[in-house]
Amino acid sequence: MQAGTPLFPVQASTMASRVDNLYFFLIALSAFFTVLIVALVAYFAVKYRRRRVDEIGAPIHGSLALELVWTGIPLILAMVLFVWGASVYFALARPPAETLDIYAVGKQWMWKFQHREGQREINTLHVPANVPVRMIITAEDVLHSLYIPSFRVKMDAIPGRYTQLWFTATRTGEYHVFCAEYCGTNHSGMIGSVYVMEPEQYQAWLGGGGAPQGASLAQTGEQLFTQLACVTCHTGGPTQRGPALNGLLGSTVTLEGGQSVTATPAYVRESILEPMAKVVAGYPPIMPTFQGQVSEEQILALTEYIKSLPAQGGGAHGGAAPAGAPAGTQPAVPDGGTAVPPGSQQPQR
Amino acid sequence: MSPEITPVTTAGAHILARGAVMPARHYLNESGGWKSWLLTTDHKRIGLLYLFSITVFFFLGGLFALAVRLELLTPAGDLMSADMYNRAFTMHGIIMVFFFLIPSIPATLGNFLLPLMLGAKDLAFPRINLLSWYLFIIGGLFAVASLIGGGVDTGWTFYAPYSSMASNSRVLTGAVGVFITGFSSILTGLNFIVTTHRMRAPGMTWMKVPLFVWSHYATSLIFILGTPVVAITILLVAYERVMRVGIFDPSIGGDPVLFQHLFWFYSHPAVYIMVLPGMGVISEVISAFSRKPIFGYSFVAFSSLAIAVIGFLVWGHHMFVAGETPYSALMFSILSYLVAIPSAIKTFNWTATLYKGSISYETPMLYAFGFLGLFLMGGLTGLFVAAIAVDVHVHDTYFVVAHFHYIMVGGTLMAYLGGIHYWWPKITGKLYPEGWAKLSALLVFVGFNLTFFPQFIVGYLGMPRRYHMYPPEFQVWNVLSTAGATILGVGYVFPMVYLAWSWKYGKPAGDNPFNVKGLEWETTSPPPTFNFDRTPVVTDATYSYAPQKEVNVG
Amino acid sequence: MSAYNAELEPEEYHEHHVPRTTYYAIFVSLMVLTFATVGLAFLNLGMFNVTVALAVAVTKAALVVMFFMHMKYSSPLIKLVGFAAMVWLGMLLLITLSDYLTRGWLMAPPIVR
Amino acid sequence: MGDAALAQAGGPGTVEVHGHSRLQHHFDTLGQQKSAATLGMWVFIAQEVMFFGGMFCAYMVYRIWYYDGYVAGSRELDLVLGTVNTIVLIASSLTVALAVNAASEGRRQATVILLGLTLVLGLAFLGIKYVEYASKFELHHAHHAAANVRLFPMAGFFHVDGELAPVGNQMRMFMLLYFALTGMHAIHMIIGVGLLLVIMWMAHKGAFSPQWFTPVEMFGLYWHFVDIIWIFLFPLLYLVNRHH
Repeated sequence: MQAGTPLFPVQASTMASRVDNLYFFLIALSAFFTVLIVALVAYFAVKYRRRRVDEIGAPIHGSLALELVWTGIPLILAMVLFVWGASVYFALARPPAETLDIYAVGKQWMWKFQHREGQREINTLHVPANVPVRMIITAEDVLHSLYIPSFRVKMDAIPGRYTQLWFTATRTGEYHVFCAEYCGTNHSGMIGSVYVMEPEQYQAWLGGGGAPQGASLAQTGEQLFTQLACVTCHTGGPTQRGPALNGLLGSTVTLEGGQSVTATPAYVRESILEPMAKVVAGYPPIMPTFQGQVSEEQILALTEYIKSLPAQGGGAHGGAAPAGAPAGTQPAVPDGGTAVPPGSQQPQR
Repeated sequence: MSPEITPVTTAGAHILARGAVMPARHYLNESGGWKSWLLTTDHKRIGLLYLFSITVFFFLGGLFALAVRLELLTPAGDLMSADMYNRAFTMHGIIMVFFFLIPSIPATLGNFLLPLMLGAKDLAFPRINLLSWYLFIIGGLFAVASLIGGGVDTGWTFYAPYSSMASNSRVLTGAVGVFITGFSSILTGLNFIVTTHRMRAPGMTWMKVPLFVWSHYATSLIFILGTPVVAITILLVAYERVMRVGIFDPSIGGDPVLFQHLFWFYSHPAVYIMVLPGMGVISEVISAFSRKPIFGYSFVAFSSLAIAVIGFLVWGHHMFVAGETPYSALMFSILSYLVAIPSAIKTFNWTATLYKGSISYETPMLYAFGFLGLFLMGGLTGLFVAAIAVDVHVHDTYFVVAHFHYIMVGGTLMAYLGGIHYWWPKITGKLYPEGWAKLSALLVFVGFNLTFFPQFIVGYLGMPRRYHMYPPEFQVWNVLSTAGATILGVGYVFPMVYLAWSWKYGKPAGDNPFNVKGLEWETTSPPPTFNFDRTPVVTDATYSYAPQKEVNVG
Repeated sequence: MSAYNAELEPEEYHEHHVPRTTYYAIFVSLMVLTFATVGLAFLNLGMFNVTVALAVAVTKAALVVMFFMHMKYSSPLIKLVGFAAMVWLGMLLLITLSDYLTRGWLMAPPIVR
Repeated sequence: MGDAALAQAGGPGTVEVHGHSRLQHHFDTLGQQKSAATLGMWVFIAQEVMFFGGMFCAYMVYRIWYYDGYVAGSRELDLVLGTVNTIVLIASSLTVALAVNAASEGRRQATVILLGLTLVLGLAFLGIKYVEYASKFELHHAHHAAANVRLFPMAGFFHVDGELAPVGNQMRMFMLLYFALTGMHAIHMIIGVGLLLVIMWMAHKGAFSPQWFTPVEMFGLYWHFVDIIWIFLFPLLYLVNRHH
């Protein structure tokens, strides 16, 4: 179990030490000012205690010099702390280019993790050590927050949006996973464990050693694609009424109204649930809504399948498609702090 | 009336008050019967009405705090069911924040003292002041009704979509209660602003206004400009909950983060509503018991205003991990560091006031020392959570719980108790028992630190807040915290007992038992209904203990 | 003799008498602006439709505040209160906007390697 | 105008003072009392600005997100009724300003008549608002909707035979903000009409004089504020995008 020293959690990720260094500096700074003020107060209180009933204090009204000193110094210290905190934060907020992506779906009172190779886990997460892992997080009902103290990472799971956090685990072992945003009755039960394994053990676990042999996420997406009759419109043939989806993710799509949008997982999710929000130019707005028929995991599976589609040259989805997106490419990144589903890129008219 | 020179004992006040006698006619015995109290427009009586009602809410909220602490004695959720625990910490939050802390100092001491300190006969709109109390009571009844009906289980923050869609507790009644009580503090703020601008005694320029009044003026700015935004936000949650319109419901297009923006736009300045009046009390107490003018009067005064204004720009630091974009997180972090500077200025000025003072150790001064230490730690841990990198780790953990309790309980509550003791002779005309008061102050200080310091540690260890069960390795700190909570509880019960006792049996205090400066000490204790027999004319500066001529009265 | 604080008596006590013709003139200009804003809405000004509509609304509000509500003749304190209300509203709107407009800006790693 | 006599220590509330029965005990002169009331009213208006400000913030955010829904929703609103309402409300602002003017000159009859006109115009506004709301509840053809929809944003309400209107969430967001903003404005109008009746009764009773007509002026400030809110609501709700 947790072998961390009692005063702060074990440093099990690359970022943990950087956050802790700032934390220790802050402790030192606070200790200094606390001791300074408490000592001054105690000294003055004893030295200038009242000796006669009608004794009064010296009529000192203040000194500009002193005021400037204890405005300037705290200001400088504050700015130093701000810059330090912000720089470490930017490293936390921006994942490296190559990451192993795992989907996390918060649902009232459990965490569902979905590996791209198909493994599904509830409240347990297996990750390889020394590999940057990016969690793409969403929620199904209310707000949750994926919090792994030992990696010093936390990100809210917001229904209707994709948010992300990343870490590179440095020590193998088992660490806590908590839900940090109050989400109802069993909020304190929505916990689990992260198992950091050596990369080989992880491959073995992935290969079914530890989990039932199942189709990869993309394959599940493919089955759904046919099952939900998306095939009838979206396979890119000439008679197809819907835009082809090859190499869609990451490309820019021109819409009915003339403006263009970058196709991100949030765009795919929104187009599944609310097709009318963004109709691709040149296509009739006839797609039915799938609201209530697909769960968050199924949307993720469909998105994964769309990513895995081989991109023909100049796919006919009404926009300049980047050529030659190799199959199984890194999945498109939800655009950073993740675009709001609809309308966020639209210029305001 | 020059007091004879005798060696000072710790009970300085008693020496001066030996010969004092109660005035024949004052605002308490001017008229009797429940009608004279429930329909009063006298700001002093309304202050007392508030004192009784918020004390009831304080102990109600305190009970829930003890329930929460008892539950957390053990890692397993064995004392209460998860649902009961959620309602316990939510009601603790709602009652303490909206029904005790926000009205505590402004509505009791503020109402009582502002006209006295400004040399006015009453607040600008006495009838609106009474309406403010009635709105507080109606809001309180709604909160109690929601409590009886099962309580709210959304946390005092009412986060959507849980509060608007998923919760099936009495959210609507609780929301209406908070909405109505909001207008009570808006009307108090309105009264204070107009009184400070329009009803100062002759000769009292802005730079001679006591710091207590400055801090309440700054607080009133937040009352006026912040409270309506939370009122409309709570109304929108009710609108959503009743009619499922989807303003905050993500499944039909709403944005829960918008709720957080609107909620925290008020709720961060609300923490300055809670602490600024406490700072006003501390400025008065430290200057009075050091018997010298406050150090850097204008700096302390303007830092109150600075806190009130910059306080409106920093709310995003509650949402660093709530899906807020990194760029706005950056902006909120730098502004949060700027808002810490005025608090630092105040702390340094209070400490400098003690230099070359004539310091006595009555209970209010002990509370002031306690405030200095604990508010300092609360403020410094604020620097921790303003750094985005550390906040990502400690957000929604017990580190944040400890931070805001250090400011609210260590700061505002200590200042409130200090203020109650300091002005008790003026309010009731009686002296409180010094010995018991010092004991309870010590109990409160020890109990407080034992309760909340361990929470910093368990917070950084990663224990999330609002958890009914927690991993066993956090138990050590929680046991310490619960032990502290019991001592704190006892420490809070003492003042209830001996203050009530002193009201009836205490020795008469006389006009100025502590022999300090201030317009409120120029009139009798307790003061007549119209505060001053003749409107005082202010000639010398505030807190001027130097032997200038006495303040000539009218 | 009531010790009365003369300094508390800004000039607004001495009520500035506004002739009725001013009110009629202001009413007419408000009518003109109303029809103007409706008319302008039918022109396709692209991005500037909302700016024009708000500019007209702000002018109309200013006319009502200055003349109908006598702020023009009131003490500087009243002007300050009006100004503060606008500034705080602006703070709420603009700072909330800072979050919504910067969504999707984070330098997400390039999508296709 | 300031009177010198200090109020004798009588009961709180209005006390008989030589010449000015309306001077409250805790004020020294009528001028001080008037300027306190004016400052108090303006601070109350600042608070109301922030109260509506919260909803305008929601309007702004969802306008960025759901611009198409705002355009569709705005075209659903009856522009003629909206314009007429704006004219009615600005006219009522004029009549209330004239009423304050009349009260300050002590013309009692004119004050009552002008306040009466304001009442008529206020009720006319509420009447038109009722007509607009009523039309939102019945089924009628919406531009974008393939079928008829009711435009009230309640979840069950917005559907037509079970199917979410094609424009879906986007238009719903506009409609919910339309009802939130105009609803709160209408509530403020109703409160205003209530106050108006009280002020008219006092004016009729001859309570006001050139020295003391504060209630009329304070009511005027409140009424003008409610008018200003509508001045902003009209373009933001009715004129989102009327060109094709």
